[in-house]
Amino acid sequence: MPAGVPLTWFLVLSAVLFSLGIAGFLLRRNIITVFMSIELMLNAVNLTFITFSYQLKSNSGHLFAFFVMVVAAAEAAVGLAIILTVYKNRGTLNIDEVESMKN
Amino acid sequence: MQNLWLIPAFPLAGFLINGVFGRKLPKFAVSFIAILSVLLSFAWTLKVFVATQSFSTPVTERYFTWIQSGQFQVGWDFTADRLTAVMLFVITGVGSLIHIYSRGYMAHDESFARFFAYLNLFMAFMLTLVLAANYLLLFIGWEGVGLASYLLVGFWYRKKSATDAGNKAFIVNRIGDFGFMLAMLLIVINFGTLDIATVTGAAPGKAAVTLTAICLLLLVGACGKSAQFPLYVWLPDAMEGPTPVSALIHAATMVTAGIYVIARSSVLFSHSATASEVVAYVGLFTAIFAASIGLLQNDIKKIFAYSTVSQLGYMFLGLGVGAYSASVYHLMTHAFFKALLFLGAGSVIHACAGEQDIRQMGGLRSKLPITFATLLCAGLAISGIPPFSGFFSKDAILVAAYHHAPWMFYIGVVTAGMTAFYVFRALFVTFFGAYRGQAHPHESPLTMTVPLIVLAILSTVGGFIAIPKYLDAMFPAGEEGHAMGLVIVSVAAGAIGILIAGVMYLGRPRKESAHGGLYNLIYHKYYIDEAYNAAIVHPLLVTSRSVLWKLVDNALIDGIVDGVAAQTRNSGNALRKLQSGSIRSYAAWIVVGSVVLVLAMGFTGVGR
Amino acid sequence: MEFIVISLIKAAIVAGVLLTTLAYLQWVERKVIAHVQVRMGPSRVGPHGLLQPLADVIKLMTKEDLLPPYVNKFFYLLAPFLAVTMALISISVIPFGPEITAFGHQTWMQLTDLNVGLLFVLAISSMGVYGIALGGWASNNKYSLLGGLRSSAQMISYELPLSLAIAAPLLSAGTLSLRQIVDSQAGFSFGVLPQWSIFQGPFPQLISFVIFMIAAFAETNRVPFDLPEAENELVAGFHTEYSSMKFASFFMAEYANMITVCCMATVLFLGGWHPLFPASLGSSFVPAIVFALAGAIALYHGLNYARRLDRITLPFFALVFFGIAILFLIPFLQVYLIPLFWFFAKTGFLLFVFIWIRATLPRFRYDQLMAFAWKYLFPAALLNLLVTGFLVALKG
Amino acid sequence: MDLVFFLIFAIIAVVSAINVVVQTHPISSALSLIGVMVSLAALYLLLGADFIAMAQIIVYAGAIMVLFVFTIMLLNTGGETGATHRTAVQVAGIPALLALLAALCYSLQRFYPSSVQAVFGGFAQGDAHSIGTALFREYLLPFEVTSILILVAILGAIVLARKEID
Repeated sequence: MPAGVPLTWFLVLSAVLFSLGIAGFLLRRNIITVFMSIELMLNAVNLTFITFSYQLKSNSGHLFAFFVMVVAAAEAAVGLAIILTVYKNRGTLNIDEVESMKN
Repeated sequence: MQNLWLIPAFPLAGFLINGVFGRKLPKFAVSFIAILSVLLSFAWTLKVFVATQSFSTPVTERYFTWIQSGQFQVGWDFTADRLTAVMLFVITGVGSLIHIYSRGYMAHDESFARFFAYLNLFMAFMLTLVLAANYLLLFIGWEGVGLASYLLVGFWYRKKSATDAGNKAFIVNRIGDFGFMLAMLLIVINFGTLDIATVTGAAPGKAAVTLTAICLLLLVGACGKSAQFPLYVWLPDAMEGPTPVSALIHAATMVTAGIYVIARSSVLFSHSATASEVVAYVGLFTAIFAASIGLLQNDIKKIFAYSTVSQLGYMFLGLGVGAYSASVYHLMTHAFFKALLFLGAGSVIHACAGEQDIRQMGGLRSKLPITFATLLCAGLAISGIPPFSGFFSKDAILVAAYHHAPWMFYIGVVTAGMTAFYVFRALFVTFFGAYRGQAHPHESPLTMTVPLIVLAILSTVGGFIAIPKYLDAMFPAGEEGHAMGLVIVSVAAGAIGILIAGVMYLGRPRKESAHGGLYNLIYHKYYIDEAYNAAIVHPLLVTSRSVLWKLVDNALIDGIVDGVAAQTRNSGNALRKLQSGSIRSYAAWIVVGSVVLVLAMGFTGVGR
Repeated sequence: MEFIVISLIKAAIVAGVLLTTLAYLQWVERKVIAHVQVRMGPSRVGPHGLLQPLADVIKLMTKEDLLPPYVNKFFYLLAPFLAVTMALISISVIPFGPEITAFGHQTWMQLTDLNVGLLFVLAISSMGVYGIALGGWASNNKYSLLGGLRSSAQMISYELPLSLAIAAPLLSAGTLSLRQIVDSQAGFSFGVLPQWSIFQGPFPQLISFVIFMIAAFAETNRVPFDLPEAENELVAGFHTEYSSMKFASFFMAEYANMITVCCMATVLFLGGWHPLFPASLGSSFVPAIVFALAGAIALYHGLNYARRLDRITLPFFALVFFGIAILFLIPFLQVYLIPLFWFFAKTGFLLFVFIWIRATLPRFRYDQLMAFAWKYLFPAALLNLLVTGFLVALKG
Repeated sequence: MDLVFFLIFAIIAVVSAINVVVQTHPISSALSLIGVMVSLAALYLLLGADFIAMAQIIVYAGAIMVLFVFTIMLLNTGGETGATHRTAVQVAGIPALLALLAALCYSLQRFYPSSVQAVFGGFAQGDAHSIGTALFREYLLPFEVTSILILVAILGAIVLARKEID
């Protein structure tokens, strides 16, 4: 038997990436970076889908990962358009300065 | 796979196209799409008919599961057997003709596209209704045609009477629908399914009381849709809609939905003698009752409307005495000649610039020769004069009634006489004598006269389509055999009716001066509408105002709502400090929440 | 172990051939364009300028490696590296020929066959944008930035029709493995017409081949779509600030991309290594005849020389060509060489088309370029895909 | 062999992910994120997800991230300036994050003990054919819904990018 990789390691890797995504989301001020942190989290989730697919011997997880990608693409298109608009109107990408929700 | 779904799908597509783009499209495109969609439905019906050797075996197609709840399951299933075939041909055939007719009749209306969109919507729902393989899907169609009827009755929505009539039709039908829903609930409770084939298969083993209850509730529903006493009141008012609508919906197709449902559930009814008896009584009473009202009406469409109610009563009589195939037979011939009557009336109204009162017409025979000739065919057909189509079907019902109980036959014959009288009264007053109105009558365009001619031919020879024989496989054959004596009696009644009408109206128009008590009673339609107002509507209004509005709504419900709102406001005031407006703090709270959740799941093992 | 050794040998051969081709492709381009324009082209360094590429390489390597101030150093250096890497990687899944037996080992004339090989090529080519975009951005120069942005927009836009054009032949092939795609195009209908995608039923992929080639021009930033380096608007576009080997890397990347897309077109549409007509009609003699003819022409010009040097060089080339022609006649070598000949003949022809068009057509305007992609190319590709899919479904 | 492969790419992924978070310039973050994505694609290959691995590169690295890079270059706002002020959220957030990571790892250890080992070729249903079959049979409706989502997203993006909001 060749030296395989325990599936738990993949899951732990995914957890680490996910947490890093959260950290980026919480710590960063640039809206684009915050957005990228979300993408990082989505990637982490995809990894778990693929891993469980391997464990369950079914390719449903692949399809879910596929759908996540598609949704992420749609999200990026709209999100970046919003960011462009925000920058056009506010002249800043700092998330702390874009705070119209407060008032 | 016969792809039955295509049949309602064509008109639905037409509805979507005309409903969405109709305003932008030119008129000829709108009518072309609408007419084509119905013709395609007709063609597909024909194709399926041929492909299945005239439905020698029922075709059932299951498309997808619609509702799934435990053991209970409702699918989007269509089924077609011989009964469906008759209905499909009537609906798509007569429907196509009326669509073509409407192209001419509505040519100058500003809401041309809306009209055709509604008509197509109606067709789609009606076809769904007859194709449905379970009661719930049938109910969808049932409600859908109700909606389409409402929209079309109130089509000229600027006219208050039209919208009122639409509302009335809708509300009265609610009572019937309520009965239908209760019937469905009872079926689900007792049979565990709504699939019609399964239900009819399991019916013989059930208690008679249950079946009677289900049948009576179905009857309530059928009474509403098919305008039987006491729920018939909406149909005469529904004549406020455009005339093609009256012909299509309120004469040929939708109002026969009640007959269709009972015929479809014939197994249930045949196992419940009580329910069948009630159906017969309701039908018989409605027939003579409506016919008597029709005697003295002056609005040409109202006359035919009461005649429709009366003829539907005949069909109910047939159903009640167990002559299902005769009923369906009459349904078909009635669709031909009644659609023709209405379309003819429409042609007359069109010619007289919107006038509907027969007293303002007269002498139109020479000006509208085609309309007159075709209407004459229809009149003879409805009066049961051989060899016109009505003779065969009405006779079949009356003979069956005689075998059931002779007195029913005699009442039916009297009704037939009255029918012949009032129809010919309308025809004589309209077409003979001198013209009394102000307009300049003219014959209608070709798109209107051609459907008239086709329908006239159908009304004349339609009786030779051997529907009872075709349906024999579906319904247990009743006692058949044309008793020659009975036939002569009923034909004589029709002839006498025509004769009296001729004597009374063919000469000089009589001044109707003598107004006796009975005359007044009938003229005011037995004061039924007024009675309903006093007995039901008024008390309802008063109770709503005093008890429901002031007490329940203002004090109780508003109190609770205001209290909840106040409490929400108070707690919101406390909680709003959390809403800092900083996205980041929200995100942090989400993280905290998910940590708690994951910890909880981890320790309890829920996520396992 | 054996697998690794064979792979290494194959990689070395492919890399050697590829890099040489890269260098000489530029010489060919200069020569062809020169002849189109009735000039001589490079002719000073070596006979017929054959050593020109070598001279160029030496020049580029010995030039001063300039690092402009104000650039973002890391990304500035990363960009050419990325560009050339991504351009070279995709050659690894291109199949050049059938399975052969060499020195007792069975192997394919292909570095590796992935079951998603085609997607791999697409993936790698989509990564190629970064090199150009980053280079343009990191140079901290507005012309470079504009060039970089233009190129990324252009490459993203043209990737769609490109992918759609690729998808159509895939429908009839039914696989993503490039090797199997070539296999599916073997054979001849009516005994003569090759079953290449552009000729194959149920729907010959002629339209998608044309779309593929047009999109390929845009993807490789070649004339008439060389907007990112439109010199009269943007100086030199995204590589304005690059010099010496870093500039050469971008240059190499462009030519490597050209070779890759031509190989892809050959594999997808022109039947890979399969000959134009069956061997029964003598297709295996075509290479020998072609080279013999080339030798004869060289010999003729050598005997009727225009310049004095030709007296020596052209007969020498004629000898070489004759030698190659004889090689193609040796049955033992034919197994290896004939498929390779057909593959390179097709790829070479497509490369020639690239150069030919560069010498012929003017450049598009930027809005025309975008409108062309979205308004014409994309719908056409979509329609072609729909029709193909419908016909394939109808047939299957 | 497989283990080494995993370790290499896992380390690249983690380092790149950390880089995403700590880099101040968005373009560095973006390129690091591409690194994460590419190494994840490699790991997908190990898990037998050939098609998804390629889709990951084409869709994520080749399309979505190009869009990001494009936007960053277009706006060209430069790096993030130093922390303005530390909010309580940041103070509370990091420990909560570590707690989340710990809880996740704990749950994983508890519920998914490493009974299955991933090796190359251990899973064969990840090729384009199987994915396509599943996509157009079992998952047809989600697929169609997603396509509508994309259409809506395209419209939304165009409207947002076009409209001049004052």
